[in-house]
Amino acid sequence: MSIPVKLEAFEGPLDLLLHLIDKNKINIYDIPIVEITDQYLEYIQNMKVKDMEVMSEFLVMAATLINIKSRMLLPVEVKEDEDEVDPRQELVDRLLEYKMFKYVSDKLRDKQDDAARVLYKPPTIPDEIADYKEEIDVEELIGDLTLTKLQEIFNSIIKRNFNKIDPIRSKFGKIEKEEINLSEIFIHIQEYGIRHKVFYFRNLLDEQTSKMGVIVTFLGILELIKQGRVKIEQEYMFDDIKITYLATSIIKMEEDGF
Amino acid sequence: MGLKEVEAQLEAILFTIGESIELERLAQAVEHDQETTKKILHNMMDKYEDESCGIQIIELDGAYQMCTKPSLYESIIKITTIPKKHVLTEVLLETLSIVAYKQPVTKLQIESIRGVKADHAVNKLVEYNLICEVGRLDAPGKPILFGTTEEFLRCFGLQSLESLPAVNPEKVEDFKLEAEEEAEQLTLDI
Amino acid sequence: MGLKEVEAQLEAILFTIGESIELERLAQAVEHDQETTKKILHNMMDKYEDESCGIQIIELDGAYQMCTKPSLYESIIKITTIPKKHVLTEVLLETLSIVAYKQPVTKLQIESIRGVKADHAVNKLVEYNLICEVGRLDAPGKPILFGTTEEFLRCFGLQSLESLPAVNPEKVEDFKLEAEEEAEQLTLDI
Repeated sequence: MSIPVKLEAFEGPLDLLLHLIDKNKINIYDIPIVEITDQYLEYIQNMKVKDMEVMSEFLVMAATLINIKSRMLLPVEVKEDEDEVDPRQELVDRLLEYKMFKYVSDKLRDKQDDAARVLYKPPTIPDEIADYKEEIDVEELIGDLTLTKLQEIFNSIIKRNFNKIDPIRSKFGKIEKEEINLSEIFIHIQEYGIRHKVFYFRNLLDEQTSKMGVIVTFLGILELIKQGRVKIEQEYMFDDIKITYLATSIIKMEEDGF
Repeated sequence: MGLKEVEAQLEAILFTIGESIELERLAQAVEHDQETTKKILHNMMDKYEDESCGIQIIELDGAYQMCTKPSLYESIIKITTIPKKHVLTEVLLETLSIVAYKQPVTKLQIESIRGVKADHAVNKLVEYNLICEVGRLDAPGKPILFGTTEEFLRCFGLQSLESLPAVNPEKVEDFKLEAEEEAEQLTLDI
Repeated sequence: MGLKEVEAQLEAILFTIGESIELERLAQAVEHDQETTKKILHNMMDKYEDESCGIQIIELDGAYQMCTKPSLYESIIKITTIPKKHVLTEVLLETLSIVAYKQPVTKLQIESIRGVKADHAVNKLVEYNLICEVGRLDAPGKPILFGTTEEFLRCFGLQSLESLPAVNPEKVEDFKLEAEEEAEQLTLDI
């Protein structure tokens, strides 16, 4: 199925879902979950924006849909005194509420257009009156506010701010794309080996800037030892490792090499 | 002081100030009680309905403001340019509707209805002075509660929140009946 | 187009413009010749003479302007000098406490602590003479730094800022621990 509409055009997951329901001409109260879920996922896969924030909002809905789908596929355990709840009910309620707000926001837009036809006049207060500055009785304004109370207010703001921080997720670092290509480094080590025949492990590391680079290089050497393509010597603990390259060809890293 | 003179005073005040003024302040200025002042104002509002009048008085949540009649918009823009109002995107309008009908409401509640983050929309609406902070919810974290402003009423031509367009309950009922009928036939033919 | 409608148009135009406007432009707007327009304007001027009218139209060298009648000057003064009710709302109190304990502080810093725009609150507190500009931050854009005023100190019976009770650093640690404990609780629940 081709996707004629770009996902970016939707305000959010509910908007997209309503669009699908509308397009398939289905009753909102009887959503064919399998079909809608498949279509929904197809939209997400075609999403141009790879913005994590936006993407995650759509993914939450995808998960909800899949959850409903699986619940509907499971055999229903019939309990006599319990009313059978359609797994789709909650979703239907949300969609209806959202639909209602879309409906009233249209009405409000009309109202806004009408109201924009009414014009106002800027104040024309004579200068001598406009300059009049009202004396504000600060003491009266402060009333029975005490310093203790002010401090309590401040403390509660600070406390609120700690509560706002998600102590688990705030410790997560930034997720960055892995820039190190394992098989490339593996081949690079072998090329280096062919060129130099005998070299030290430290020489190899000179070219690696990140911790991950060092680890991967080390793993690469281990793999070459396993395959009998290099011989290593180390005179004493923590001394540099002397590597002798024995092979004359370059092999590719096995898929499950590491 | 005669009634006519009070009318003249109120007219002059509303004209000069240009902005909305609370009934309380108007009453103080004309030295009458609020009840009487309100009656006089509404009497004036009736008079302004005459087709030879180009101006009107509108009520905004207990405050009064003088403005032109909408029917004269075309004549006015012929000789003057009107500053552009903020264009409200779909997102902003949806968020604003939720605040208007659900107020006081927290950002989280808005987000759960729309299914997307509301930070940007809420900040923009606050910046446009269409919504404002009205308090804190007594819940963990004391989240901010938002409500609509007087500017909101003015921008949408509403006298008060009561004049918000009604959400047609019949329509919702119709949906529900329909669904129930279908639910009876519902088998697991997913 | 009826005479009444032209009157309404002229009234709306004069009201919106607020300043004086030449007969020529008025005539163009209402699509009548200058002679007729002038006649209509003078007809309106007569009507406005009624004592229940607070506004009038004056002629200034072939131009027309809407303004209030001089006799109503007193009433206008009264409305502008009626003291408004001032209260420290929750928003203002929170903002004031942040300025008091974090000073000198920029608006942006206040906003990041409270999570919403602070323009209105900061302006109000400046107007109330509780906070004031105390300098500029040496950062891009040189944002204004706010601090509390002498009036603030005086009202709370403080001699100087030093006597402002510092926020107990232990307490801050407590908050942190509390938050972490709650988080652990959460992980257990999962």
